[in-house]
Amino acid sequence: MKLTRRNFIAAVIGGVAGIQATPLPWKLTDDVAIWTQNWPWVPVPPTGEFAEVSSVCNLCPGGCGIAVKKVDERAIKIEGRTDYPVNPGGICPVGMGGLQLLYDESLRFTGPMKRAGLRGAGQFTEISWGEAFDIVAGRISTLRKKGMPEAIAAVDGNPEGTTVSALIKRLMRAMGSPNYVRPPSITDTYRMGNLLMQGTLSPMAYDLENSDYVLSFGAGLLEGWGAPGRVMNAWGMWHDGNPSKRKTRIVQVESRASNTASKADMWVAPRPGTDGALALGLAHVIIKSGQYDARFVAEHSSGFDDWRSLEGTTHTGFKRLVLEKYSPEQVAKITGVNPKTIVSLAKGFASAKAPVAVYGKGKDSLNGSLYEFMAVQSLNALVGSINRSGGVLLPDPIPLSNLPILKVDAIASEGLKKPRLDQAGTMRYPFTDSLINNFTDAINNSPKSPVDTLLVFSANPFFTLPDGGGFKNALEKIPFIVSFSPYRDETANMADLILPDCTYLEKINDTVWPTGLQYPLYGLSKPVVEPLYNTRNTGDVVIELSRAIGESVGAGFPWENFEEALQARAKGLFDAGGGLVSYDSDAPAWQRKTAGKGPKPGYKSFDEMWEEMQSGGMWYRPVSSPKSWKGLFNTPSGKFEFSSKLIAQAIEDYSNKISKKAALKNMSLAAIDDEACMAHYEAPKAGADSSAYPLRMLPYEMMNLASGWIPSPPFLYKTIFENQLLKDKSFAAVNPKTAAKYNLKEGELVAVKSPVGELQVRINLFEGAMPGIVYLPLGFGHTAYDEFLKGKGVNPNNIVQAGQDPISGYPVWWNTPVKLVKV
Amino acid sequence: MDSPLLPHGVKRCSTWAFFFWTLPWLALLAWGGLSAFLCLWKGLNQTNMSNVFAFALWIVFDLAVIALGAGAFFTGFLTYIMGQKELKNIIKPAVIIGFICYSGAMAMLGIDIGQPIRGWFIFWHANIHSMLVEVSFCITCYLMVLAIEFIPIILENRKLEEIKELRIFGHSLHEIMAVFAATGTFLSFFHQGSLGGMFGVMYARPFAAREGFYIWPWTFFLFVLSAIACGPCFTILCTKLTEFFSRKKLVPDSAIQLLAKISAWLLSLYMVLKIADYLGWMYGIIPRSGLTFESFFREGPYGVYLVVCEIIVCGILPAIILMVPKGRQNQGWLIIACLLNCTGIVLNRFLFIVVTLAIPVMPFDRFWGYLPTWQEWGIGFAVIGYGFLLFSAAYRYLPIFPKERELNPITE
Amino acid sequence: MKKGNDHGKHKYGMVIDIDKCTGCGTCMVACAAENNVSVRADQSDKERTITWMRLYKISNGKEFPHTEVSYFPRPCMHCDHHPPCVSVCVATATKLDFNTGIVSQIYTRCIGCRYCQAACPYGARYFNWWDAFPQDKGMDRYLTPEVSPRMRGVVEKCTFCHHRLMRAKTLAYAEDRRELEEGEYVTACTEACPAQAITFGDLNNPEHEVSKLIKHPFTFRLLERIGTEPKVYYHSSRDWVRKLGDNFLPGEYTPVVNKTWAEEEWSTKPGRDEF
Amino acid sequence: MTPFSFEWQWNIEYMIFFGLLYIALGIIGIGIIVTVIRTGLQALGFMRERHF
Repeated sequence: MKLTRRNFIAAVIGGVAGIQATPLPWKLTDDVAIWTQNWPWVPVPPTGEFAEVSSVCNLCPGGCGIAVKKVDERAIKIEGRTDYPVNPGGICPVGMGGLQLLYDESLRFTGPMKRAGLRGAGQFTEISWGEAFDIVAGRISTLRKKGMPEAIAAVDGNPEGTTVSALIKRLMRAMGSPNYVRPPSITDTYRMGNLLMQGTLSPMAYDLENSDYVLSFGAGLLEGWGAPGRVMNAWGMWHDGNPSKRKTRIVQVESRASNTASKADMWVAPRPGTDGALALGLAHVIIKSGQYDARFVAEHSSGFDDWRSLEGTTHTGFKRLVLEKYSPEQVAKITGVNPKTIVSLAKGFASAKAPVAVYGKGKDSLNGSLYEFMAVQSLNALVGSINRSGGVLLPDPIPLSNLPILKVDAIASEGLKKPRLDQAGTMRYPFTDSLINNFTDAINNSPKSPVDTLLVFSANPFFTLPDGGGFKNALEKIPFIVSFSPYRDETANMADLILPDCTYLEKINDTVWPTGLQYPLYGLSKPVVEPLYNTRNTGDVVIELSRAIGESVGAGFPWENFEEALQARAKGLFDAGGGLVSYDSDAPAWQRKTAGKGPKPGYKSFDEMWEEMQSGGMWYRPVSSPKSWKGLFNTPSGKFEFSSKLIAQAIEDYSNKISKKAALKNMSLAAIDDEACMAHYEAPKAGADSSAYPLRMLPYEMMNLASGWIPSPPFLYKTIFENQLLKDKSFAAVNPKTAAKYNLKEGELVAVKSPVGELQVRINLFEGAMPGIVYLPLGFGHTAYDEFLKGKGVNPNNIVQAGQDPISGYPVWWNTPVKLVKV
Repeated sequence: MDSPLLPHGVKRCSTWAFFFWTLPWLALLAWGGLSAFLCLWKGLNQTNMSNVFAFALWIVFDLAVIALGAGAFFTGFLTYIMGQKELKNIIKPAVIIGFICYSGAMAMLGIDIGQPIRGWFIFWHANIHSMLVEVSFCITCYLMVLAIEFIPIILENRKLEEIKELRIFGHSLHEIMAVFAATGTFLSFFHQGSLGGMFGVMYARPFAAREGFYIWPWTFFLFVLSAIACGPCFTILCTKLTEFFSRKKLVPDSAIQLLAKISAWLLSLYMVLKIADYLGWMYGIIPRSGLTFESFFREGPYGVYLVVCEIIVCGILPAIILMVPKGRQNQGWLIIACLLNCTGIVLNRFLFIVVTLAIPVMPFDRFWGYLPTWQEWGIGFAVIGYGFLLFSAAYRYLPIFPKERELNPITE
Repeated sequence: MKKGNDHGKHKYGMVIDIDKCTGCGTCMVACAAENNVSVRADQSDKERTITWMRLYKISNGKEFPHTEVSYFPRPCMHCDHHPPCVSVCVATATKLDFNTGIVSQIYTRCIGCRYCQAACPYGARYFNWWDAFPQDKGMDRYLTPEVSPRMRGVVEKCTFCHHRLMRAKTLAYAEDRRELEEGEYVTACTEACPAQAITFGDLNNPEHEVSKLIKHPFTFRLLERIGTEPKVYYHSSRDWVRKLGDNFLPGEYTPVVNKTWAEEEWSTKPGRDEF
Repeated sequence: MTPFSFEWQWNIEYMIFFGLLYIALGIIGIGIIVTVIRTGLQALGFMRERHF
């Protein structure tokens, strides 16, 4: 047959038709469908041996117990541990998403690096650890040789009291620099308040679980205050069972209908920064109605009634101050809270069996105000809730061993005599350890940066400091910055050298006494996976660095590695005896044991204890019976001081040095004499003309967004509502009435302008926002990290105009004057 | 150039004129092709559809096009089964329009599903309780029927008719067309109904939910009725459009009038039932779900005006115009009425798809808006382009209007 | 109300205590981490982002300072009566298992027609608009082999962590047990909730806590009137929260009379003091 | 979809649904086959070609 066109067409058609009769098309269809089910770009997670490793979360000072599920070498899920005292079972969303912080490569530094691009551009080239040590040690040695070790400064964000923090402090001393600063935290306020009123040095210990009336002044119980795992677990317990038979009442004092405020049994909304006045108003009602604990006040407190000093002057006592100045009507004027509410709140608080007033400001990652704390603590004292079950406990400090006494060399001892840049601990700020805002100002206000080399540990001050962007400017002036961050955060991007730490799942580390916990707890986390990249535990790096700097510095670090240093401190735990290293969820640590009962420690030697701590990750001492009153308060009067003798002394000393007026001005004090020694309310100084900036901006924190130096795991952005963040814009929550004044509608773009800057946000009309206040969420607005976090929303810290808190000098970040301008 | 392909005894425009006429439609097709490529290659993220608007523009297009294409089966039914010989003059364009609508809809559905390659799972793993399965089966089968009905029309092409086997095949097919027409009617009835049923059975969406008969909610029957009420009108519109562009009379008025009259009766019946349906829904299903009629229209651009439009402007009004002999005999009114009728049905489909999804059921959920992307429009318009192209090619090369020669004698 | 399916052996369900729920979002993160849910750079696009467990923020709408917010964590309801999504699925890719009460989803069979999404009034179903996993970031290293990652173009949803049931069963069988104890099988969100707001168990087993909790007058379900018979229950002492669980015509909602703890008297006031 | 494939269930709904489907497909198929046969017969002259 000849191949004609017709034949050809017929053959093709016939062929096609014929193939339909074969299994081929069906097989192909099936194969293609199977291919869609096994697309090569859809990952197939390899399986393997399943295992679970117990550790402790280090993402915040809360230190919850975590159980990490693994398949072979891969960690696949983090869960809360039920065999850990802090958080029986649950953890917070940040901890839950922790694996993304481990495995998201673009968030992390994969090895030591040197800056390659401009500062802030985030371009680095990898170098070896040896080279990295040479660079830092060389620079430090040079400075030391020049006799200016004080030009080395460190910002340390590791929680106070942890071993790595102790080593960093020690390194600074050994090198000879006094300029060791820390980002502010609520624990600073607690520490100072406790020192002044109780003379104790232990952390704040709120016995929440045993309380029947929790009156929280601003503490974001559900926003991440304290150890979130612990507080939220308590929250669940409080709401167990029949609502009419609930034992515990929760009252939240806060200006915004936050989760805590909404979920509490009662919400009281004073103007921001007037919490102290409200507490004193409650005190007024309690004193006037005679509902206060007369026995505690008489036996264990001083400064309640007026007294006459040795010189014969009459001093005002707390009682008179409160009765004169803080009647419900007077307080209503300050706070905007209805006087009736104040009275009923006071009665409720005073008539509870075990009330506790908790002080806080959102999460614990920003400082509070000293006098506010004192007001709240005075309330606890008034009702006798100090050293009483369900109130504020006064446990002994955690018995960790001190590190051996450091012998500093000649260069260092000269350097240590130089004044601190932040003036903390001087007569102006007599009780303050560290004032990073002053540190920033000292750099920004001098023509040449007094700091030559800045070491940044576990902190991202560029982002987290409420300083209107001051620290960023300071970073630009500092000639050399070394970051130890495992993450590509804003501060690290400004650094010249990166010595990356391992993430919390790759290293051994400790957590010491989670914020607010009522019993001492030492948590030990361990490497859950081998370090993924060429990173090293900063604890080890500090020790190694000390040796690289020189023998005289390295001599102060006699440990082989970080673990040895940890052991050296933990030795004290063993010596103190009685600590438990395992936890039975049937015997919660907060349940008061009668002496001699309850679980016994099972270890015989330190090594045994250490081994058990490594597997269990904990050492703790359950709550025991109230302590004897004798010697409990280490104040000058030996009692709880409503009126602090230390403050009186400090003001007097400073006044003697310079004039009284200048002293008070420098200490940012408006009150004088006796009032200044007691809890009182001072209106923050207006930073700007209120007609130009009629509104106030208040940053707020959320449980489901990390606002500290740890980046938010991308998973968290699933939990953010579309009226909190939409594409690249975050929202300001504003009361509809306030918005109406400016003719603003939901979702509208607006500029929030403060005297120091402006931010563009969208408007979220929120009935639960106090009129006149603009609420901006903290945690958005990163300019570093990867596409999951970068460029999303704005960081309210950038427009904060912070005043100084009286006496303490901490930034008053809750009172920024702003205005709204439509874009 | 292509004169040997043109039918005998009719006048057609020049090849160039025809070429330029096709350009805009080809452009639409090219736009659609690019859109389709992007949607298949990169996925449906190219659209603005979302988990809220799981069905959107494409499904509205699909349902509209299938309803409008109902002229094919219904005219076939009237011609071959009911023996309305007059309609032989319009059955061929009706079939072609039907074929265009159904094939276009199928193509769109193929892009609309997230895993087109697994599309055949509908048949293989069929869940017979799903109205969409009924729709898919019937549409697929009916598309085969339409193809079979289309074949003899193609084979009437001058060149193809010269081939004996093909000619005989065409004629033989034509002879038993009644059988196919009957099958097509059966299939169409069920898929038009099932398309309505698809929404009526969504009992958890009070806006769409309807009660009904056995497994079929009322929307099943309403959709059938509305489709056969508007299908003939769409056929009329398409012939009128062809007449307009070719500047010729192509179909005798008697056929058009007959279709218009039938449409009038069906539309009137539909309106009565639809109003009853609305009332039954407003006083039955809505309050039972704890909602009110107004509560559906509180937010967003979708207001009660849509319902008013659907019922009064695009329902009762065209029904009256078509019902009154003077109305339907006037060319202008006839076209307006047909347009309104078709719009009303499309509006009805839009309400059932987009508005149903836009209205949140949970009281604390929010209202969502939706605007299609250019990729979505592209694919929608490509179907229109494809329709114009195929229909004008059919008109040019096939004798689809039997009375064309008679009505337009070539005087030379 | 029609009876749901009772012919199966087990009927797993959960009760979420809204009073305890703190709105922290841990359930959402736990769910995403447990089930290999995809993460994208922009997750503010709530219409497209995948959240099997999703928090809805609600407000009592009152003026300051009487405003309250609360949250509805919303997993798949695992409707017990004629789940709206199951009957509509064209490819039988979703099924109600009568032995567990779990509504499953077969990703490899789903063709992505999204009819189920249209039919579900709870918005519990999610379509994969994108290829999910960024390849070059190493984020596929935390994926669990117990749950298969989904390909683009298919619908996914909460499965009540079905793989955990399988895991629990395997363990029980290894110990020669045929039945699971209460608490042996719980979902990831239940386990993760730091306030223990979620209780999970077998609704067919009167011994299980969930069976007791659902009898409480404060317990309700979302859109109960539509008749989907969800197996996810909510519990709140606050009337305004309960009222938001369903649509009510004016006057239809009858408040639960309860004893408020603030005042020792029976009233219909919400379980919170007004100041 | 056939009694041999996965989703088939032996119940009346399946019988009706697929019964009707197969009837429709059968009619279409038989129609086509009949036409093809008739075309063949006519083309080969076994049957008279009909004209309209």
